[in-house]
Amino acid sequence: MYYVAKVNADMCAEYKCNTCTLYCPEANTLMFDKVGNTSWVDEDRCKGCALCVYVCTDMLSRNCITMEMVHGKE
Amino acid sequence: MEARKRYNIRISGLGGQGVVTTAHILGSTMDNAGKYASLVPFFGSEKRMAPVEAYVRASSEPIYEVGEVVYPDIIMIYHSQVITHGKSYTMPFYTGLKPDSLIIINTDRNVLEEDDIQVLKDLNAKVVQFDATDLAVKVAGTELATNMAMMGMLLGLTELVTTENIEKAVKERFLGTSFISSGGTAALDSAIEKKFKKKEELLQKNMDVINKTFEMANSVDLSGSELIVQLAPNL
Amino acid sequence: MSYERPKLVKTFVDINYMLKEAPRKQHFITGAQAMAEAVKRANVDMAIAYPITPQSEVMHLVADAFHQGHVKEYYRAEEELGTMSAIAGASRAGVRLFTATSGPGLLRGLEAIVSWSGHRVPAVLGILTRVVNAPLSIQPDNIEMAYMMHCGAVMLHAENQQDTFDMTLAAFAIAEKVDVYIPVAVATEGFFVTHAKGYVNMTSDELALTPFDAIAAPVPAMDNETPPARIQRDAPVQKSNFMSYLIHAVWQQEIWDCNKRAMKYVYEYLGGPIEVQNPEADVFVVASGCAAAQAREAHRTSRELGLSVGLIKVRAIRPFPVDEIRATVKNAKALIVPEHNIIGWLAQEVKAAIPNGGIVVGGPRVYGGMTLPVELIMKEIHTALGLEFNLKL
Amino acid sequence: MTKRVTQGPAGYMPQSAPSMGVELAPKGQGLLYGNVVTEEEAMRDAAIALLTMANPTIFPGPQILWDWKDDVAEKAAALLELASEIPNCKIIPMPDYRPKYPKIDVKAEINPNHPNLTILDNKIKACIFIGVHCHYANLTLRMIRAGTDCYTIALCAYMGHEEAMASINDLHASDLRKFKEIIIEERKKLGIEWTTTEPPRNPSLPKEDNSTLSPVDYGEYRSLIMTKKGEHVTDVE
Amino acid sequence: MSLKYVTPVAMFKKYLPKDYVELVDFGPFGKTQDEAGPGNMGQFKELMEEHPMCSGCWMAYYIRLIFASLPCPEETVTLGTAGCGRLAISQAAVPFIYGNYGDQNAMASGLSRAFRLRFPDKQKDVITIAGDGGTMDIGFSMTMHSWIRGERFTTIMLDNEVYGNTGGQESGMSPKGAVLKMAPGGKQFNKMPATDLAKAAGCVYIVRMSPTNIKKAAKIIRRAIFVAREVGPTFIHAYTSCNIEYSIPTEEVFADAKLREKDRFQFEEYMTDAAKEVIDRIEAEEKAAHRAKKGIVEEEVN
Repeated sequence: MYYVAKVNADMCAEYKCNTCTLYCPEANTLMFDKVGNTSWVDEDRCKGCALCVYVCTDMLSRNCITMEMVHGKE
Repeated sequence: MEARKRYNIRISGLGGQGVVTTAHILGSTMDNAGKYASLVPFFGSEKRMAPVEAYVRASSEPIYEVGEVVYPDIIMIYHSQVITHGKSYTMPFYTGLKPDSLIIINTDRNVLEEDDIQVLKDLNAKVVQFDATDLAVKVAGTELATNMAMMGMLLGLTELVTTENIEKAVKERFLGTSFISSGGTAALDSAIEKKFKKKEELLQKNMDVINKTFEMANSVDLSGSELIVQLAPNL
Repeated sequence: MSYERPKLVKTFVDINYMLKEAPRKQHFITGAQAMAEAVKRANVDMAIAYPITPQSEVMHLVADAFHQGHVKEYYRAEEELGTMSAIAGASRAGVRLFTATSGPGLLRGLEAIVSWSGHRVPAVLGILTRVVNAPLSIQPDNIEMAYMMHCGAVMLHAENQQDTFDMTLAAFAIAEKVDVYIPVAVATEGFFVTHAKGYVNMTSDELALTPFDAIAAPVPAMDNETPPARIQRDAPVQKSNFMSYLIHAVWQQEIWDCNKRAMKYVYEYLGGPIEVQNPEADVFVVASGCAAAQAREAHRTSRELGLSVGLIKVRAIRPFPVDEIRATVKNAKALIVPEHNIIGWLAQEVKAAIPNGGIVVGGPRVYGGMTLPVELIMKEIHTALGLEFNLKL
Repeated sequence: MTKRVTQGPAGYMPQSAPSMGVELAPKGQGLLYGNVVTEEEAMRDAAIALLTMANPTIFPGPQILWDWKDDVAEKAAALLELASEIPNCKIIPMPDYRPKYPKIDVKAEINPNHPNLTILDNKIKACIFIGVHCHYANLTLRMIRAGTDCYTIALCAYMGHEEAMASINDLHASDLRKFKEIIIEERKKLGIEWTTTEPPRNPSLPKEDNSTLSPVDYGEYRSLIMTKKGEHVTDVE
Repeated sequence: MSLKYVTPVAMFKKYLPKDYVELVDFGPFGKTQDEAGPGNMGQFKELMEEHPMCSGCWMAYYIRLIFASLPCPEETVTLGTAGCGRLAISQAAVPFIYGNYGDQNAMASGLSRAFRLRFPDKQKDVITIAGDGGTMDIGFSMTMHSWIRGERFTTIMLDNEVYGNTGGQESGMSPKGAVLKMAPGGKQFNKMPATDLAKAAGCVYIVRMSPTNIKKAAKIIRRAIFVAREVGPTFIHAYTSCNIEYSIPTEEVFADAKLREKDRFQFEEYMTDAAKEVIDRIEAEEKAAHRAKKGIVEEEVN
């Protein structure tokens, strides 16, 4: 029952932008894939702060990142 | 295992399983029952998957001793990874276990290896393995009640207190204001509360879990000669 | 801002040559000068000082030694905590370090000094003893050594100016042994030794100890030359569990093990932690520092009187020569421990070292700057031997 | 020979070997169970331990893992040759000394702050420490003696280690080769068949598969239960 | 040369854990800012590691930025003291010295001088990274005196305006009126004028900022380090909020940092003429190198 950032790769790839990766407080967590031209999240390390959502949505109005609840056995 | 005047309990689990919360509720439960308990605070920031330990002493007599429980007579393992992945700083998990003691493990299958089994047999220990997470999900609808299932099993097996004592302690924990929780625990609480809409419902679900484990504990016979008692979820 | 300091050409020699073989000349100098002269010959990379004047002029003289080119880097720091912390910082770069302080200054820097051993800082610390209790005074009194005794550091106690010179040089060699590598403190009494002149046989200041070896160390220098890159020195334990506390526990053990290992070098360079005169005696005077000088006089006088009196001068306070003292005094009837402090830390140590602590006479003691007359010791000797000794005043 | 330093577990609060009166061996000699012996005698006992005990492992430290000095490569080569002669020997490195948080990968490395974890998890009964700075080596060796029954061997370029069951000091690449020869001799004496084989590569754990974990695996702390954007938990209904 | 100590012995590389090999192969050691700097974070293995700091911690973010901006990570040593920051700094692949309480600037004085003594031909960067408590309260005299003495290293103050690690007590850098532990009635006196103090004490390059602009923040960190190499003490006073003690929702941490930029952390950059000279020179050199490289690339493309 916790949130992690999820990047919509298709949407993200349109922008050729890696701005969100520059503002994550965790190192080696929100990464940029130069080949696919998209950001991606190492879910093991994401602490769910949603700072990247602020960057992508509020600052850039691109809405490529959402916070999603990870469900377990429920 | 025979009833004892005093239980020194070590709880090992992973960050997020409510290990420290259990210790607090266990303490107030003993207090409500007119008995005695002492808790050892666990320092150090934790994060998910990080090993967590808590220590409780429970007794019908006053307790003087302080410090971590190095030589426990009850060990509770909240996650099988504590054993299978060595996710504990106390390695091996039975370090310091006294003879004729009890281990409760949250698992749906046996997680003990041959070497461990031999050591525990020599110590004449009893190991109760049951799927507390599954029980929590089925009865309370959330795995966050795993700690309640574990605590219920412990109290059911040791018969230290009644369910009324526990209810009062759980109430205090979730409804009262006396408990000072850390920032993280507070966030967890509010998440649980949100999930249940009403605090009363939350309380009831937790108590359902505890009652169920008491029932299960009643059916457990620890007088047998076998080391491991594997409980199937009786639902 | 910068001025050219002379570049001195020195001959590097090892400590054994410096202490035992190199030709010496006699000088008539103060204890403070003796310590500074030793620093000149120790090839010290860096000295950091805070005045707390007027306890001694050691660090003033070391500043002069820097100016003359004997010491490579020097600065006057803000106060002792800053000084001792800077020593700890500089030590991580792998250099030879010296500082000196005393009394209240020592206590002000104690937070850092206490951590030196654990940080494995092989610096040499001069302690020129001085009163610390209120009312403040500037008088000699070695009570601060009692606070130093539990830091893990090796502690040597110099009887006179000559000792100060030799022990300071030996201190660098002991501190830098891979199996020791903890600070070594060289203490001597303020005024009675530091400000007083005495005879010192010194080697030439054209000789210098071989340079500091930053690689031969039990911990990596944090110089970005020595691996690992990922290192935190020295971390508080981040976990709360007895098994992870064990690192701290064994770390402390290691410091005292290092202290213990220093003993063999105390033998090698200083001839052992104790000096014994008349080992067959019934009564011993056990003393360290300049109390040992008074005890030496008392011993001589006693021998002239035909009394069965021996002398044990304690050179090393840490590691404490438990076995050596125990073996020496096994047939003794009384041990007299004269001291320059009120609590009698040496008497406590001696008492704890022997099975029959009751034979220890804790005293005579003087403090607050009082001189320790030999007659006070003579009185105790007579009393211990069941003899009369008339002493007025 | 009275064994003064033996395999543990020595218990909750171990006594240090120096405080038990063990002293370091002089140059050219070694320590075996806390006694000064010839280097060869120490090597021979160590060899037998490595050949007969379960899961022999070499723990190389930073001084031999990183290419910082001219003579490192030669020593490393000699060490690898030695490792290749010990049947089923593993190499688990101690690449640094920082306290790693939250916990190390016990299959892939050993950390001086809690070396027990690696020893116990891998059920290592005999091991060599080499290239670890003396301070950290002593701490590690003592903690292993406190909490495990592992036979420890210290190969040290300086003074040696009282805490190890077998300790060689002033170690050079040539000593490693000598040790290798002794291992081969003892192996033949014991009749153990073995073709020279390099130890397997580092078994760093693959990333944990997130999908198999239950949310309860994850942390209780503030970092974890964070609200979705625009969904502040200010009040509970 | 110094890259040697972060290079594995060839035959042992396969015995190192994955994590270490990645740092060697994809880390910033020996690379330029274009290859591995703040501008392309998320595309190389960073020096900072997984850390136990809180979710959305702006201090953790700024520390990440510091490590990505280092001009020469393989020649850098960091020093710090008790506080949140050290939880992340101590995990990074750069040596970190943790001394006693608040003594980082005294230690750095000794360390940086000893480095210059031992390695007269090398440039070793020394940086103290401590919180507002360590820098301006308990370590105040040591900080001030290191500046007064003109010690050539960089001081970075992570100012979260509170003692975060110990549970939220008032610090000298808390704003007046802030209700915190040990200040139940609100703080009675003003936030300490850190940059003014630095100026008075002789720092040659001083910046107060809220790290919201990544390029600017990185440039400042590098300027501070370059100037410290040649001229004298440099000081960066950065706002690194505590979202826990000041109850800032994590996703608004960035917005809060921008807000603070308008009041207590208005951007301020001060440099002496000597510092300016160094900055101008190095930045011109960097530009030239960058252009030259770009030229080569374009040539190759053509």
